[in-house]
Amino acid sequence: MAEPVLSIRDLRKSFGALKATDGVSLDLRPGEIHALIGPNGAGKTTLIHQIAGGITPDSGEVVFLGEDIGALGVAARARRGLGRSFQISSLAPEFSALRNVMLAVQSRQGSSFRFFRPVMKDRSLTEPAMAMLERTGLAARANVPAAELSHGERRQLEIAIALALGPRAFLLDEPMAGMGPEGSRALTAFLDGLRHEAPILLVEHDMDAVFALADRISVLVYGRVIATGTVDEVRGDAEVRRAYLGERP
Amino acid sequence: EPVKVGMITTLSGGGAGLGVDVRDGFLLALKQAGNTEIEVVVEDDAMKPETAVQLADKMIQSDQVDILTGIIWSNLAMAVVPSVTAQDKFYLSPNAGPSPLAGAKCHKNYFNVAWQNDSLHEAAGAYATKAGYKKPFILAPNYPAGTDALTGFKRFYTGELANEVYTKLGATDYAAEISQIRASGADAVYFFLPGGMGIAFMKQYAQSGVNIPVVGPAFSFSQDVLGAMGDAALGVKNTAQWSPDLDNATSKAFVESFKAEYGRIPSLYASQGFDTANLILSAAAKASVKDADAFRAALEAADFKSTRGDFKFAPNHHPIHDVYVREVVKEGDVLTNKIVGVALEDHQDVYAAECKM
Amino acid sequence: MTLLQVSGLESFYGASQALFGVDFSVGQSEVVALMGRNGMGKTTAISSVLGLIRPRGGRVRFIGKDIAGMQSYRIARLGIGLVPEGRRCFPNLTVRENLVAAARQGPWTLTRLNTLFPRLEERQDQYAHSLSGGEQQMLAIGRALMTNPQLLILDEATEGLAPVIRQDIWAAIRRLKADGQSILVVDKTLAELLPVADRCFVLEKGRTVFSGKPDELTPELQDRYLGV
Amino acid sequence: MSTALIIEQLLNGLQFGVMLFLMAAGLTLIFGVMGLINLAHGSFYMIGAFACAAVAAATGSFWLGLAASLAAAAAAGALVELAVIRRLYDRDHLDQVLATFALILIFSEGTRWLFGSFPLYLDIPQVLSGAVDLPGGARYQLYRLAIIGVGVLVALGLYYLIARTRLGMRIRAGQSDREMIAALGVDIGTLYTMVFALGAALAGLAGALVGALQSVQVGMGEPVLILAFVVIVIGGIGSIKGALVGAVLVGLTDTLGRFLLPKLFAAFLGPSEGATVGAALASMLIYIVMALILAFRPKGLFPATA
Amino acid sequence: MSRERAINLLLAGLLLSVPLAALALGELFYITLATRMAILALAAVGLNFALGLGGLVSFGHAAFFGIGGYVAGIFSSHAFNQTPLFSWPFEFFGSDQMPAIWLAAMLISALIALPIGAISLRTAGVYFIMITLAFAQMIYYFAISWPAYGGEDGLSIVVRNGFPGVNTAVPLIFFLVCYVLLLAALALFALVRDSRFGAALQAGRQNETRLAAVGIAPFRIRLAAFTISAAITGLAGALLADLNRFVSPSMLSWQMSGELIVLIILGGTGRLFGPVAGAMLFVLFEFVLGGLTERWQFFLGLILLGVVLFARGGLIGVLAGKARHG
Ligand SMILES: Nc1ncnc2c1ncn2[C@@H]1O[C@H](COP(=O)(O)OP(=O)(O)OP(=O)(O)O)[C@@H](O)[C@H]1O
Ligand SMILES: Nc1ncnc2c1ncn2[C@@H]1O[C@H](COP(=O)(O)OP(=O)(O)OP(=O)(O)O)[C@@H](O)[C@H]1O
Ligand SMILES: [Mg+2]
Ligand SMILES: [Mg+2]
Repeated sequence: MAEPVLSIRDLRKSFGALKATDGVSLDLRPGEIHALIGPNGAGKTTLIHQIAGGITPDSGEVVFLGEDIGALGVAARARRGLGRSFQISSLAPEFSALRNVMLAVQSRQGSSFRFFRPVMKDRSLTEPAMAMLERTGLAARANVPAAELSHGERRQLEIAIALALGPRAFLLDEPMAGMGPEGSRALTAFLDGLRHEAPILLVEHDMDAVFALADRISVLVYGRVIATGTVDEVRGDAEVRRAYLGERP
Repeated sequence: EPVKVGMITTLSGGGAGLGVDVRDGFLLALKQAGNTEIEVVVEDDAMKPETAVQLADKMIQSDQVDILTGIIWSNLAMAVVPSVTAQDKFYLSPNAGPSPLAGAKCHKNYFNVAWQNDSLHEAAGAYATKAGYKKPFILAPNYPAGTDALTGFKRFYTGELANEVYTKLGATDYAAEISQIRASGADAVYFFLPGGMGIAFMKQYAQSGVNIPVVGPAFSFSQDVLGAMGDAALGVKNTAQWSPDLDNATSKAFVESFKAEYGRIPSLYASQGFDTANLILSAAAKASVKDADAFRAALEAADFKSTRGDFKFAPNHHPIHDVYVREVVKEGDVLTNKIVGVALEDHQDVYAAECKM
Repeated sequence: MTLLQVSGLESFYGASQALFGVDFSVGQSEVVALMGRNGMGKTTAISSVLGLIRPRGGRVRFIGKDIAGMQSYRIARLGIGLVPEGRRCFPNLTVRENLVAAARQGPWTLTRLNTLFPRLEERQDQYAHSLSGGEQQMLAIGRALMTNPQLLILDEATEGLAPVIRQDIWAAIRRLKADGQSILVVDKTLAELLPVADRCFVLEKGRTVFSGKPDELTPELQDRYLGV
Repeated sequence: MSTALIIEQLLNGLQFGVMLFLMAAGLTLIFGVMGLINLAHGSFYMIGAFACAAVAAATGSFWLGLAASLAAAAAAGALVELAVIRRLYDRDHLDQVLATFALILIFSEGTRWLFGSFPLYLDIPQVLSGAVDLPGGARYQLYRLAIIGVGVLVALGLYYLIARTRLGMRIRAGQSDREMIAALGVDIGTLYTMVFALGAALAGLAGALVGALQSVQVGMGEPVLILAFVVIVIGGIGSIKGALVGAVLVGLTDTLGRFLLPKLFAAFLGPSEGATVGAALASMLIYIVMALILAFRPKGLFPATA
Repeated sequence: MSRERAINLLLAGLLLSVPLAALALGELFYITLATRMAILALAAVGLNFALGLGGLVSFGHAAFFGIGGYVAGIFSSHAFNQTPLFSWPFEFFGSDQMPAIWLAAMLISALIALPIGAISLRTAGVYFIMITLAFAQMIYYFAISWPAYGGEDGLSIVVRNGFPGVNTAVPLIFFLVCYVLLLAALALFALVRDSRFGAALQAGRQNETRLAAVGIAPFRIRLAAFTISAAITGLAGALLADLNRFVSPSMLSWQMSGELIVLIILGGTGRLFGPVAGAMLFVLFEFVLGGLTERWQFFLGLILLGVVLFARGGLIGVLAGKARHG
């Protein structure tokens, strides 16, 4: 079996008395989509934050491409190749969709301490960014400020930005939310192809998408992983059905 | 030959009272003289040095004034005066008298009609010695005028001090200092706190029940602030070159006419404005302002009737005059000052020696 | 009886027009679905009803009153409770405070709400900004219920909820419906929305392009307008 | 240095702190809780002091003056909210800066227009003059003790209003999302007018109470404004407890710094030199403390939200 | 050409034409007024780097303005009196040449801005406003009570510092010097705004989390912007000292910091020519009203209020329409 791209060892984080992450270990292997599901408040977003660097864990380690990245900040981790999308859209509202993506391209190309060349005339920035918008179906909205996009469009833009980073692993927090049936279908197909570029840790409540995409699923409840396995194994798990899936018809 | 005078003074903000008095005294003198030859441009410096500099430029370049006057504050004077005199205009100070302008940086076209900054403090030191105080507690804000004030006091009071304290410029609460005064075993308090600081200090001092006698320069007990201080100021001795009850004909007439014109008792600032205008009038009567040397000589002669009585200029163009001790008293229900003695006679500042004109 | 009647609604964001004539209505004790692809104007239509955006054309009547152009708080007080898109909980208030701040007299009280969302009770002294996404969603629904509205408007209220909770919410909607609550729902999960809806309206590019019973929304229409 | 003096200085510091809190109280509401940058807060303070001085002079009663100060400042506050602030809620904070900067100019010059250029007279009321003996040989002025009392009462009242009442919750909600709280049926416009007026009235109250100790003059509000901002920021914006703690901390630091630093420097620089250097450092002290606190606790001592 | 660009050109032309017209009319004072406009505009352009692009509302930029001024004052006073400013590691007698003074003013401002920024940038929003104020106040009180260079009385510059090849004592020439520097700063601003650095800086203002998530650490970008901003404001300070031939702690006061912010908002926050428009308007109002009435501050207040309420986006916003966006 190939070395995992990302592996998390015994991560713990408490907020006061609440154990939001309670000894989580999991890994992300090359080429896979590893879905992380669990009830609301189980600690999924908190876990993603700890991997991306926004929250410092109380203990445990995060190893990415063989390196312990526990001491790095958000930006440094992103430059190492962790591309993420936010559960609640987080964009530069005054910038157009294109400029939002260009920011990621710029970061990927190296230092931002370049003071003179106008970005809009810099085709090494505009072209890759436009390509990402095309891939995510937002090309027609390229020049619309992010603040004026509809909710669903903002979700798409989140994905485009994560893509533009050219990451070595994706952390996607509920990318399907607010997408609509058509959007979800398109995104499902899209992510399916994406796994070959980089593996995806996918947090998602849309079970149709999860079951269609996931190579493996981990179920997080009260900060603990209660089950990890293939779609069928997890689907059949009585505990999982009770805590999360409910009695689906 | 008409004379054009530019007056830059403080007419807005916290220090406006002083500027208003200088202006009113000045204009009153012109009105009484019935003089139409002298044209005055008045502008507000808002107590900002940068604004004052800009106004001076404007008055010289645009209004083409011959004489500038009006500045209240030393820091504004330091900003404006050197460049004015360098451009061959006259500057007559109706208030501020910073030491450099009396000494090393004196100039033939600069005249001070009020006092050198140290004068009133020196007089207070002299008075403290005379009154037999043994251990005064002295305090002032921590800025050049404050350190100058205490230095001036110590020049004429050479005995022991209970303590020497510098406060934050603009402070409004003096409880900590008053506690120190109470604990220090001082037998007198000397303070220099201009404007609102002095009002706050005096009120809090009176409220605190500390009963040590207070001495101050006239600035904190002049007519413009007494109203706000109220009875807290009663009995305080302060030093000034002028007082509304000063016994000479010019002064008496000035006080009466000022009251009639503006409905209030003039402060010493008003008397200084009045004197400045009269000095200009006396010089203009003798010489044309365009003839700088003649006009300067006319100013130096100081051939005018000062509200102070005797008045003459020392070689550094600063006054030689008596400085009195006044006491705050109540006349009817109005607080004012009465002269109770003379602190220094024919006083001249110490900086004249450094002045090479 | 018609509770809410919207006709010919036109709205703008600055100079750009988002609604070009939207019609829909909600009757007493009725559950109505407002549908459409992303960016077609559903949220804009709801904002216009509540006066968050001032409509520039058309009529909005609620319980017989003309409410177009009225201030939002007056409209809300007439009896509309909103669960907005994106939750918009007050981040600097605790869960309990979020609920109390919105509360008005009526059958819904903190105690009753706690039986609907026990999770909120567990988190009652936590600031809303630190809630998980789903918890915030529950809070937003709870907050709207606490205003005891005649008409409840849910804009993407099940987004980001775990399947079990989602089932609970739909169950709750059905219960509310059974109690006679009028509800306007915007939601992307048609499989659950269509069975509870009494009527549905579909928006496309700022216009109402379909209205009728859920069973009249044929698979072809669903494909055309909703991309199913 | 006697212990009585040290006790007295500690009391002075505490008292100065509570006085600062009183001056900051209105701003806590307007700036800390409503989230409005109001540079004109010092103007309400000034209006309160002038109203009190003018009415006290006309009627001879400090208490009527105090009532007038509340009324005048509240009226000015309500007017300002209705005419100006109301249009700025959905704008950049910076527009509030410019607008309230303009208001300072208008109020200062307007007050001078009305009352002239000379400071007004306002003294403490007869019943509160004099001092009381405290244990330990210290004596303390009754009026200052009364100010401490009022400050503490205002703190408690504000805390209750903001943290415990539904009104307080709605105010805080409005700070983060006005549109949403309106969509829930709260008349946030009227509510904010009232709260703004209340904040202004508190400023006016402070102006009247503190004005009796200081000088009632145009421009008296601006130094207070800066101090009040310092206090609130040190404490953590939106936290009443923080503002009180911040105020006392600033009061103690300033008083003790003024008292001790010159002595410290005098020990090795000589009395005159030491006094000036010590005083210079003392005048910077509260800003040094503030910078230190913010460097280590970037959201103040008691961040309102975790 | 966009409307905004046309307006910018118009403003630049207008500012240049004032002193020329003044010369033609023999009203020399208007040259001084125009110079003042240019210098204040330059200071505000400096602040605009931090405030307009980065959203860093520094309420302490007067510190850098004043430091620049004091560099000019101190350098020239030592050069004038031939006393050494320092004698280790080498003897240095100050300078009365503008280029040297400018360089020093910018360098020293930047050096002081670096630690101030590094500490202040730990905070955000209103806390940032207040911590920058705190640092400026420390410097202000220091300057007031530090006797060596005049304390509150300030420091005079006896003769205006020189510039190789021209006579800076001639008002028009000094104006042109300031004007050219202003144009240079504006050009720099325009370049930086549109560059990668500018993109990162502006993104940080709009959404810091987003910026970090794409791999750009906001702190270093902001610190750089704050430092550049301080250097330019420091340069303006040196020029103002030369214009007034005087520098004093009032240049360091919080009112000055506030005034710089007001200039920017008045002209239009984040706009290239916002500071220019703001400075021209402000100086003009101050001058005209001051000449008309003793109550000028009252009317200045009314006018400013009118601008905020009815002219959204400041002067440029009104003239050019549409709010700024990336
Ligand atoms: N800063 C915080 N302080 C206190 N509690 C917190 C904080 N952040 C998160 N929590 C709590 O930690 C738990 C886990 O939150 P998290 O956002 O990770 O959940 P989640 O699994 O992503 O849920 P959802 O699916 O609803 O998004 C929640 O109960 C939340 O309330
Ligand atoms: N604040 C805004 N400013 C300008 N345009 C906006 C704004 N919000 C939305 N729009 C535009 O208005 C149109 C309708 O948007 P709206 O949010 O109403 O769509 P929606 O149907 O709710 O979509 P979604 O399903 O994605 O939530 C879209 O084209 C969108 O880009
Ligand atoms: Mg989550
Ligand atoms: Mg929507």
